[in-house]
Amino acid sequence: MSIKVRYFASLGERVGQTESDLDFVQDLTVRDVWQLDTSGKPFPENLLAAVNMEYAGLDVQVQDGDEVAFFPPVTGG
Amino acid sequence: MSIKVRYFASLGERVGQTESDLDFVQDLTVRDVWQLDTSGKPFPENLLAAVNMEYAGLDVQVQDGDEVAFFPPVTGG
Amino acid sequence: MKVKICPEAFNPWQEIQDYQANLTEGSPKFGATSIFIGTMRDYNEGVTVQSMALDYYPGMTEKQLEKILTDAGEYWQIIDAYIVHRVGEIQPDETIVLVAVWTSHRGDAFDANRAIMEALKSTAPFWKKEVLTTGQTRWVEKNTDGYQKM
Amino acid sequence: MKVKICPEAFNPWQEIQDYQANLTEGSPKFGATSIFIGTMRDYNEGVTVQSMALDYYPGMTEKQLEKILTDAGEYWQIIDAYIVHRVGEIQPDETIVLVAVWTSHRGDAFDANRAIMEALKSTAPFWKKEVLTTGQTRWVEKNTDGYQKM
Repeated sequence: MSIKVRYFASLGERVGQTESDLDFVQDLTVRDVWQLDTSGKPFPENLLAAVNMEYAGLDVQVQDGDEVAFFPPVTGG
Repeated sequence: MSIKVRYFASLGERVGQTESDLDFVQDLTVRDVWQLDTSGKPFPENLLAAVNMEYAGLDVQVQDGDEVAFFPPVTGG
Repeated sequence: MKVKICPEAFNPWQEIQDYQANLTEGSPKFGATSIFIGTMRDYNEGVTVQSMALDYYPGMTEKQLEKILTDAGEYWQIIDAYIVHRVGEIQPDETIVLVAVWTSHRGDAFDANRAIMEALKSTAPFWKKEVLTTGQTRWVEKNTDGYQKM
Repeated sequence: MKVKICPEAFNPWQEIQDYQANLTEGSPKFGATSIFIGTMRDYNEGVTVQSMALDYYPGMTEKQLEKILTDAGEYWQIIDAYIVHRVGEIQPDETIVLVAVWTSHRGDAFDANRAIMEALKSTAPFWKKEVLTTGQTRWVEKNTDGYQKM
């Protein structure tokens, strides 16, 4: 199974990539995705996550083909 | 002494005049002005009054040369 | 801060742009603008309204509107504010009132604009008389409280 | 109800007028319009800002803005609403965001517009990066709560 992982704004710089494809065999939560894909980087304060372009908690299970995104607090408007 | 009295909107129709000059010799309140100038017509509910273009209570004393206005609740905007 | 009584139909977007063009000189830069526009509808309390006559108290109306702006400026951080209010014969779809507030932060813009509108609705000397399709006329009796959810 | 992401500078007054011209057909007549406009200023937290880069999440940003409008429409009586949000390189005095809400009554227009702005500020995926006059860049870290008086 495979998912797409994306990092926005300051997180892209912090993690050192803005996008990656992550292959996995066992069930993963959003939290696991961060740990696997960033090689265990500490969780940033106020980390936000989305699965398939909807806000998701870190304990949500990801599915094959999902797009998982991580980003810092939003600052639009 | 003399003051100008004005009636706006539905009050003009109710009182039968929109403007009058009232001569007086003794001290008058806004309330007295209404009673004298309308020949004792009952006070309309929610009557508003202004003296010299500022809101005033019915117990305010009027002075020579004042402009006293009566009007119903405002409905602008 | 300025108020304007308008006896003819006006374009609210043009009014705002013209006023804003002049306020940039010298003022601190604004980050937030809140606009409210009230438009005449062709019905009220279940009855079709053909047109409306808006009466006012020349002199006092301007004074009261200016007081409303001054009061708002004492409570909120306002860079500038502008009120335009129509009087005279009004047709459906025409603008009755425009309130524009320029501030640094959005909280002040929203709150001040709303407070100005509520104060205008409850204290500015304007009176609406509706002309119904039957030709009958009726004075509008009372403004509602905009803070209450209807 | 519609949202628009705008990679180029836009004229908010033109946007509102164009949108409003289309909403009159068939919709009930609106009596109240509330507009909020956020404009880029040339300073933030005491430092002069030369320009700004507004990043977003294409796809999710639109979806989230649409959700914000839908949520507002479930709570308030809204005839129509429109959000335009700028992305990309922004210069001082350019419009960042426009929120327009058309309703029958002013309470709904004010409350819905404000709630939409607060939801946008706290949940719509946009991120600002400021370019200072020194050439340095910095990410804006946090939006403030517009309901709190500052």
